[in-house]
Parts: sequence; structure tokens; C-alpha cells
Amino acid sequence: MTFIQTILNILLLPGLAFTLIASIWLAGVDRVLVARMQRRVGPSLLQPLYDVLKCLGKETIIPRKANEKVFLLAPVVGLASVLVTAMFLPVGGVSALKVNSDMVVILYLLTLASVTLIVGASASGSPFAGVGLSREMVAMISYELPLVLVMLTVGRVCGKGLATFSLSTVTAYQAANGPLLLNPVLWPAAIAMLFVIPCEVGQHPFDIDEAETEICEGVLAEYSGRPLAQFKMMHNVKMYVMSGLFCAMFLNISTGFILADILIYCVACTLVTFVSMSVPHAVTARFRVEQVFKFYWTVVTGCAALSLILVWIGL
Amino acid sequence: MTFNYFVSFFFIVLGLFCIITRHNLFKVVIGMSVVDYGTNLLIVSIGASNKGTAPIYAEGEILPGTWFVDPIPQALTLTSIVIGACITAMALSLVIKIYHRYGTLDTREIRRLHG
Amino acid sequence: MLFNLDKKITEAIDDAASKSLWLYHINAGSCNGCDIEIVAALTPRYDAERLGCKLTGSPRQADIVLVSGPVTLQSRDRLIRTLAQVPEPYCLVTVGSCPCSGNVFKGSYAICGPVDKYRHVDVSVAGCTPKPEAIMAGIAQAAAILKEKRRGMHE
Amino acid sequence: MENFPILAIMTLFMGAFINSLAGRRSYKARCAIVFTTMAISLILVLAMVPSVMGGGEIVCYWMGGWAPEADWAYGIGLEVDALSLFFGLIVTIAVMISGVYSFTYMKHDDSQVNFYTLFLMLAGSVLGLVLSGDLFNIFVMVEIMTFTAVALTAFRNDTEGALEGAFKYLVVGSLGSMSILVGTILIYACLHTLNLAQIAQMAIHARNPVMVIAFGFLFVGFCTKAFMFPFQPLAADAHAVAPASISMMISGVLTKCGVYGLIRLVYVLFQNIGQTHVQYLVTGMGCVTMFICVTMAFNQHNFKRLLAFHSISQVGYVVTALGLGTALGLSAGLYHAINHTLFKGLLFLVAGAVQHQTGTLDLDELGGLSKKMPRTTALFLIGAASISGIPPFNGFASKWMIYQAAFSKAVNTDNFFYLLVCGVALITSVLTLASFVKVAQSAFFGQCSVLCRDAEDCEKGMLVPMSVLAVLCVVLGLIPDQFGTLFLKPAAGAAMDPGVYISAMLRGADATVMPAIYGYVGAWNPVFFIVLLLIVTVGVTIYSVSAPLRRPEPLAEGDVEDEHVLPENAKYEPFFSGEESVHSHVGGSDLFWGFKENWKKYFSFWHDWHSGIVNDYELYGVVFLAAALIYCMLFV
Repeated sequence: MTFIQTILNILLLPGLAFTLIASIWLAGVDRVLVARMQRRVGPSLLQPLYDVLKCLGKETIIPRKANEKVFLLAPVVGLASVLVTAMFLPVGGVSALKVNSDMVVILYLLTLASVTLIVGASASGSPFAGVGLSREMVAMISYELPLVLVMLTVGRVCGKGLATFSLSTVTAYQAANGPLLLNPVLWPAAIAMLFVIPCEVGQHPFDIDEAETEICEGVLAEYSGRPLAQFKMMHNVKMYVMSGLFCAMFLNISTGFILADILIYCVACTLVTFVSMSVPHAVTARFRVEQVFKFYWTVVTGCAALSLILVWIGL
Repeated sequence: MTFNYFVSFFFIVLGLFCIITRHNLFKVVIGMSVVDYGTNLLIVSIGASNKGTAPIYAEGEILPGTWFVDPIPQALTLTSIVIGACITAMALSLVIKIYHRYGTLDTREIRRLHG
Repeated sequence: MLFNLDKKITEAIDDAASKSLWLYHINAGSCNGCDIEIVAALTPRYDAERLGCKLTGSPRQADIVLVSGPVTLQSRDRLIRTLAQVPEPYCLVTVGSCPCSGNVFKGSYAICGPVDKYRHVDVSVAGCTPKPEAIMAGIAQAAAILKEKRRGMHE
Repeated sequence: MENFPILAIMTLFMGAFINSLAGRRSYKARCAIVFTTMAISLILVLAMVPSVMGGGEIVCYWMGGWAPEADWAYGIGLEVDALSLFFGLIVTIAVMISGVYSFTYMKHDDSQVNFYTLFLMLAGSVLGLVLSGDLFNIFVMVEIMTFTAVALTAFRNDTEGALEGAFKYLVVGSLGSMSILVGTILIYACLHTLNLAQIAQMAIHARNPVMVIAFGFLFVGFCTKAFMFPFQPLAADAHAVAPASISMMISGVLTKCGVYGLIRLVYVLFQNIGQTHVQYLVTGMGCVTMFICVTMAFNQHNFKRLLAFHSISQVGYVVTALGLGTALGLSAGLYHAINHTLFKGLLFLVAGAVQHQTGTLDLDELGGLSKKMPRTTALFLIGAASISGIPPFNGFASKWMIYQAAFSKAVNTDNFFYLLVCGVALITSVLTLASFVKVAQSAFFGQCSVLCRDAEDCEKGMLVPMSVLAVLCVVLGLIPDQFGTLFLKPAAGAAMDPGVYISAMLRGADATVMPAIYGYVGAWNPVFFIVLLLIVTVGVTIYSVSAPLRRPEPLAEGDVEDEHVLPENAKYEPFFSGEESVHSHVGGSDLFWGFKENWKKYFSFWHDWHSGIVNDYELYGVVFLAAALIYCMLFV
């Protein structure tokens, strides 16, 4: 029974189907909210789906200077790794795949996703992609440190003495004594995590790697058709994964039965997407490369380190 | 015996000082061998004692109250001297080749590999 | 495949071709009057995003190519090269009267003739700086043409 | 079974001797001699694995039959317990692979006989150091190792800076050997014995200042051999100029001997890993080395010099894991040691292949090798992915164990220092990934530079050793638990309780070593593969319905890649915002501008610190020696 249940879990609920729908929904909501904030009508809710389907319909051009195998393989591996990451998120307490230190697995699979984006860009052989991938790497260096500090803090709080890396213990802890967001000591960590999400996903204020105006779609300069569709889908699923991670870590409300939990989880994810991705998108212009790095290694890491120290002192 | 230790540590420090401050390759190699002499003196003086005699005796001939010198450090010193000689020979051959290639012996010019 | 799933998917892909339109703007020597109008169409006041439009940076991701300006001598090769790099089903929309007739610059030594000398123009939005509404109307027509082109690609 | 260790060492030295005699006849004869020698020593070491690793037995061999009498060892003994055998395995595998690689790599060099004589002497001395149970014997083997490594570094003395790198390595390396010798002698002065087991037995009671200074000297000596913090310019210079198989030996094997010496010193000889100050010293050294070397590697221009700095920063990882003192920490360090030898060896051999084909290693001139050397690029990607800790490869498994060891140590002892260690380790891992992205973009992908136009993939003789390493990298990444129980736990157990080591050596008791016990959280379960399979099937279905794939038709015979292309058929040219596509390769030093901009002062300081002058390096070494001695006297 459990094998069929895991297969069902993987395929349906917290697995593939739910992830794809949720990511399309979150991406759509994000674009509509940004439009509404600028007092304009904005695209339909299914616009990300149309974008991906339209890209599938266009022909795929392999540039002469590109290394074809890596050029085509990178988006597939990237999308696969992001979808596997989504399997680890506990949707309403139930997660498709269970490994007892899956926070580090999530960290590394997200790194793998960014690495495939970088390797794909370098395989496309265009100078714009070269500049784009160097910016993506700088962005990765800048958000990796605060993300790790936040994970250490949450692990320390939920570990009750023996720190943990596993989301199931985090969920159990929050089921017992309320979501972590209510704990004032963890507010700096929550703020740091909210800042990390847009840079990890590559959302507008921090999308220094795909800056259309500066370096002509940077990393994706040579991509068209199917690989481009996979990268766009990867972008959307990353949006869902990061907001899901935030909800799993800070906003894990578990009432009695499953359906209410899932509903609360979806609302929470939408809220997190709005706060962390739509608001900065509508409010600020794009950061310069060294501003991103300086901002993350001073302000955001400061918040994360502050809450880590507070937790460590035993508050 | 403590005088030997002071002399040997003085030699080691002198050798190191020579390696650090002298900018001529030959002097650096000389410094290295001075350091070797210092360590060899240290090794020998550990096993030695004023009234000790050489540990060579026929069977059953040991008179009471004779004091033997410890032979093992002397064996170690032999190996250390041999190693010191090989290192100096290798260093000198390298210095000769460097002179052929760089045309100078000043360490401040021989710094192509830096940064 | 099972209960003609593939037909449904291709139908959805063809339909999506008219709903998500990524614009790529080529300035073939224009006086920037039309450029400002194109960008104005994307601003919140006229909001081209309602049609699913988004400005992209590289021709590889372009669905609708907006060309503005009479093709000057210098920009002729660059125009042809960029148009060659755009992947199939795409529409060429000329903004303003310069690309389609040369406007006041017609007959000058530096003008290499209207755009449709080099590639068939699908929609041409006339007017010396056409209003943003006109540009968006042109884009809407191009969307319909795109759907036909996408269907035409099946064979 | 008794005399396998001495046979393994002696075959290598005898092979060196025979090779210098009979090797002159022909290339074939030389390769046969060298290959059989390496094969015999590998087989002998492997023959010992089941009994020593599996059964926990300890093999003791006394030179010349001078067995210890009445608990006092006066002969020279070889002792092989699980820890020595683990490092013996690393040594023999690395020797085998770099030997086979150098058959084709050194084919066009002159005086190859000397090369292989020195190579086999290096292998013999390294194996001798790892298996020996006598402190002065370790010093002699260290000397032979340094001597042959210097000679081999300067083997191609026409390359730029080879003699200079070898000379610096010799001068500052002799500082390290001097401190090992003085340490050995001070221990002899106190305990009047040179046998490791005997010293371990008596060192706990003899807590006088001379022993503490001896510990300081030995610590600095082994740090020099492992190229720890102030000594890393040596490694950078030596690797950048040595032939590729020798750089693999230096980075894969010589640094491990320094690490082995540290483990023996801290866990078995003085058994003072328990003291927190010793843990701070060792972990602090590891962290400082890790971070400085990775930032130094960040903006290097020479491919091998970049790899050299990375190899030292990975050794910094190993030393950090050792310094934690817990069973999980030690086995994480050992696991990372063998992984490091594998993926660093692979990367150095790839660098050798690139140099073999294009003649240069400067990242600013290389570019677009992936189209000309596809297999080497694939091997490079495996090596780069495993060093930067990407999931399916072995770097990820061992780095994960190190993070877990550091984090659980931080929690158990409620000590913030180990949390910093964990943070530094993660930042170093990201910076490693960044610099290998830089190498991938500048050397392998991107547009084909002039130098790489006529490069084609290297011969089979080079590809086979590299692919063996790549397969090992992948296999070790997938089976962390089984590898742990088979090799890591016995080795860690042997190091953690020296009692069995002492009793086996002195009284010949055949007590068995209990493998270390630690809770290790598995990183892998097969469900991942089912999920990946599902995703691929979903992807394939969408492929079949969507639009066609357009490939450029291959270049006609005549025209060159960047020839003038008519605007009409520019469909497959890269997008240059309309311009004609000229050769403009983004790579080498113009990457990561944002990061370098913020840390300008830090980078320029370290750039000047590595001044390349022998005297400065010696000064850093002496200052570090003095600081270590003072630290030991105050705290240890």
C-alpha cells in the first residue's frame, strides 16, 4: 500500500501535478498583482502557461558556436532538479519524498538548478551569455550565505537541543507550538529569507543574469523554442519551491484535517509570493551587480546572523 | 651539556636568519646547510655525556661503573648528514641552472611565479 | 495517443501562439518618434501586457518584430541579419510610415527602400508616430496572423 | 601476510633501480618494468585489505627480525593498521593511474628513464612513509619524498618558472623537514625510543615542556608537507610548472602524507585531540587555509595554478574535519581525502591533456575546447561537478558529512566556533563552484580561440586513466554508506583507540580493532531515480508534439569558423545585436566583476603577499613556526 501511496504522492498531490499547477498559479498571480499595483489591467492569470506553450511551439535554433549536447541537456536537468526539489516540500504536513535531512538536499538541488542555467549559458557560446553567467554566479555567491544561516537557525530552534536538518521535525515542532513566525526571535531570519527568495528565483529587482535591457536576455540570449520553454518553466517552479520552503519553515499551520492544511498552504504561498516577489518588483529598479553582492553580504546576512546569535544564546 | 644545546639552537637561528635576509641564492643554500649543521649538533649532543665511553665491549667484559654513550643518535646523525649533503647538492645544481636561465642570482629578480 | 491527447496539446500550443506575444523592437534608423510610442504602448497607461505582450532583449525569443524607421544604408545589413536570427512563426510589424514608404525621406541617397523589399511585412501600422492604440491594434492583428502561421507549420 | 608491507615498499624501490638499469633499452621495456612494479605493489596492498580492514587485524613487521623484548622496541618496525592501509590504498591507486597516464603524456620528453626512476622512488618513499611504524623512518621517507618531488617538479626545466618553483619548494620544504627532525629528536631525548607505539604508550605520562615543543615542531613539519596556510605558495608554484602526472602525485598523494602525519601525531602519538585548544589549532588551520586558498584561486590566470590552490583548500577541508575530534569528523575527513585524490587527480590530468593539445594553460587564451575535445570536456565536467559538491558526485557526499560533523559538534559542545567553521566551509564550497564555472566558461565552452582551432581529442592512453578516475568519482558518490562501513569506520576506529595499536605492536597481541560508531544520515535513496524517470517520460511526450529542431549544416570544408557570413544566412550565427559575429570570447579575468569589485583590497593584499621571493616564503614559514610553538607552550 505505501508504495502505491508514494507513487500517488509523487504524481499527484505534493508531487508533479500539484507543483506544476501551483507554479503556474503563483507566476500568474505575481504578474497580475504587479500590474494591479501599477493600476493597469495586466495579463490573464494563465499567462505563464501561454508563454511556456508558445515557446514549445516555436522552432529550436542550435547556434553554430554552441556545444549541442550540453545546450539541449542543461534545461532538462535543470527542470528535473527543480521538480525533484519540489517533492521535498511538506504540503499540509505530507511531503512526497522523505529523507531525514532534506533541507540540505533542497539547498544542493537548488544549487544544481542554478549550475545547469550557468552551464547552458556557457554552452550557447554567446558573449552576452558569458556576461550573464558571471552575474548569475555572483548572485549565487551572494544569496547562498544568508540562506544557509537561516537554515541553521531554523534547524537549531526546531531541534530542541539536537539541531536538525529535516523538514519533518520542523513541521512537527511547528505543529506543537505554533508557526515560527510568531516567535519574535526569528523575525530577522524571516526577513532575511524573504530577501533571499527574489534573488534565488531571479525575480525583477535581482534578475541581474537575465537583464533584458543591459545584456539582451543575458543567460538565455541564444535560447529559443523548447529549451527556452523548459528554462521559463524552471523559473516558475523555482518561484513555487522558494515560497513553499518559506511556508514550510515559518508558516507551517497544521489544523486537524488535510484539506484545510492544503488550502492554508496555498494561501500562505500566494501571500509569500506577493510580499517577497511582487512588491520589490513593483517598487524598485534593477540592482547593479556589485550592489546585489554588497546588499546580500551586509544587510541580509546581518539579519540572518542576528537571529542565529539570538537563538544560540538560548532565547 | 647545555652549552651544546645553546650552540645548536644558535646555529639553527643563524641559518634561518641567513636564509631570510640574504638575497643571493648561494647564501640561501649556505643558510640551509648551516641549519643542517645546527640540527646535527643537536642530535649528537643529545646522546652524548661527559664521562661516557664508546659502547664497544667484548662479551662479559663490562666493568661496573662504566658509562656508555647512547649510539642511536649518532646513527641518526649519519643519516641526517647524508640527507643534508644531498639536499645541498640538489639546491646547488638548481642554482646553477637558474643562473643559466635567469642570468642573475638575486632572489628579488627571480619571481616569475607570483600572485 | 490515448483519446487524441496529442491533438489537444497541439491545439493548445497553436492557441497559445496568439495569446503570448513577445515583442522585439528594431530601430532601422528611425527618428525615435515611433520608438517612444512603442514603449508608451507598454507603459501602464496603455498596458500592452493585456494582450500578453512583453519586451524581450534578444531576437531568438521574439514573436512579433517591430521595425521602426526608414531602412538607412547603415542599418540595412543589421536589419536583415537580425530578422534572419528570429525563429519561425514570427510576424513582422512596421511601425510608422517610414518603414513602409520612406515618408519624407523617400528618394534620399541614404535610404534603402521600404522594409518589404527584404521580407514580407505582415502588418504595417501607418502614421507619423502612430498612436499607441494604433500600435496595439496592429499587434492584435499580428496575433491572429501568428496563429495561422503556427498552424501552417504542422505540415 | 607478515611481510606484505615491506614487499610493497621494496618492489617500488627495486623497480626504480631496475628501471635505471634496464629501462634504457626501449620505450616498451621501460613501460613494462614500471607497470609491473606498480601493479605488484597495488596487488600487495589490496591483498592486505580484507584482513586489516575487514578483520580489524594489525600487521607488524620488524626489520631484520629485531622483535621487541620485555616491552621495549629497539628495532625498526612497519605497522599497518586500518588507517595506514587506507592511505596506502590512496597512494597506490594514485600512483598506478598517474603512472599509466605518464606513459603517453611523457612519450615525447627526453631522458624518460630518469623520470620513471624518480617517479618510482617518489611512490616507494610515500608508501614507506604511510606504512612505517617508526618516527625516524617517517622522517627519512619524508626527505626522499621531498627530494624526488623537487627533482620531478623541475623535470621540464625549459617551462617558465620550473627551476624557480622547484628551488622554492626545496628551500621552504627543508624548513619543514628540519622541524620534523628536531621534533623527532626532542621526543627521543625524552622517551629514548623512536617507535610510534612505544611513544604513544609513554607520551601520555611524560607531560614535560620538551614534549610540548616537540609536538609544536612536528605539527609545523607536517603542516609544511601538507602545504597548510603559510606554505601554500609552494604548492601553487610546484603544481603550475610540474608535468601533469606529477602535479597529480603532489596534490593527490604528498598532501595526504602530511595529513596522515597530522592524524598520527594528534590521534595516536600524543592523543591530545581531546583538548579543545588542540582542536582549535587544527580546525583553525584548516579553515584559514580553506578560505584563503579558494579566494586566491578565484582570479588566477593559469589553469594548473588555479587547480593547485583548490587542491590546498580541499586539503584544508580534510584538516578541518580531522580537527573536530569526533568519530564522524575523522571519517568525514578520511572520506574527503580519498575523494579529493580522485577528483583532483582527474582535473590535473585534464589540465595535462589540454596543455598537451593546445600548448598553453592560460585561461585568457583558451576557449571553446568542447567542440574539439568532447570527451575531455565531459571528464572535466565530472571532475568540476564533484569538486564543487554537486549532488550525484562524491564531493557532495563527503562535504555533506563534513558539514554534519561540524554542525553536530557545534550543537553538542554548544560552541559558536564550530558554527563559523560550518559557515566558512559552505562559502568555500560556493567559491569553488564559482572558480570552476570560470574555468568551464573560459577554457571549454564559449567561442573557439585561435589556439584551440587545431586541437583534437587526446589519445586513448590518456583517456583511459582519466575515465577510470571519473568512474570512481561517480561510484564513490553513490555509495557513501557502504563505503563508510567497509573502509571509513575501520580506519577511524584504528585512529580513535591507539590501545590496540600499541598492544599489537609491542606485545604481538592479536587484538582486533573495533570500527568507529557514528550516526551518519544517508544522503541517497533510490526513490529519486524513479522520480527522475517519471519527469523524463513527461518531458518526452511534450517533445513529440512541439516544433522541429533546427541544426546548422556543418561548415563546408574550405571556410573558417568566423569567416564573413552574408546577412541573409546568419540564422545560426550568435546574436551580436545585428553586428557581424566576430570572435569575442568572454572568459578568464573578465568574469565575476561584481565580486572582485567589492573585495578589491582583499585580493590585492593577497596578490602582493604571494610575492614569489624565496626569502618572504621562508619568513612566513619561520613566523608560523614561532607562533605555533608559542601557542603550544601556552595552551597545549
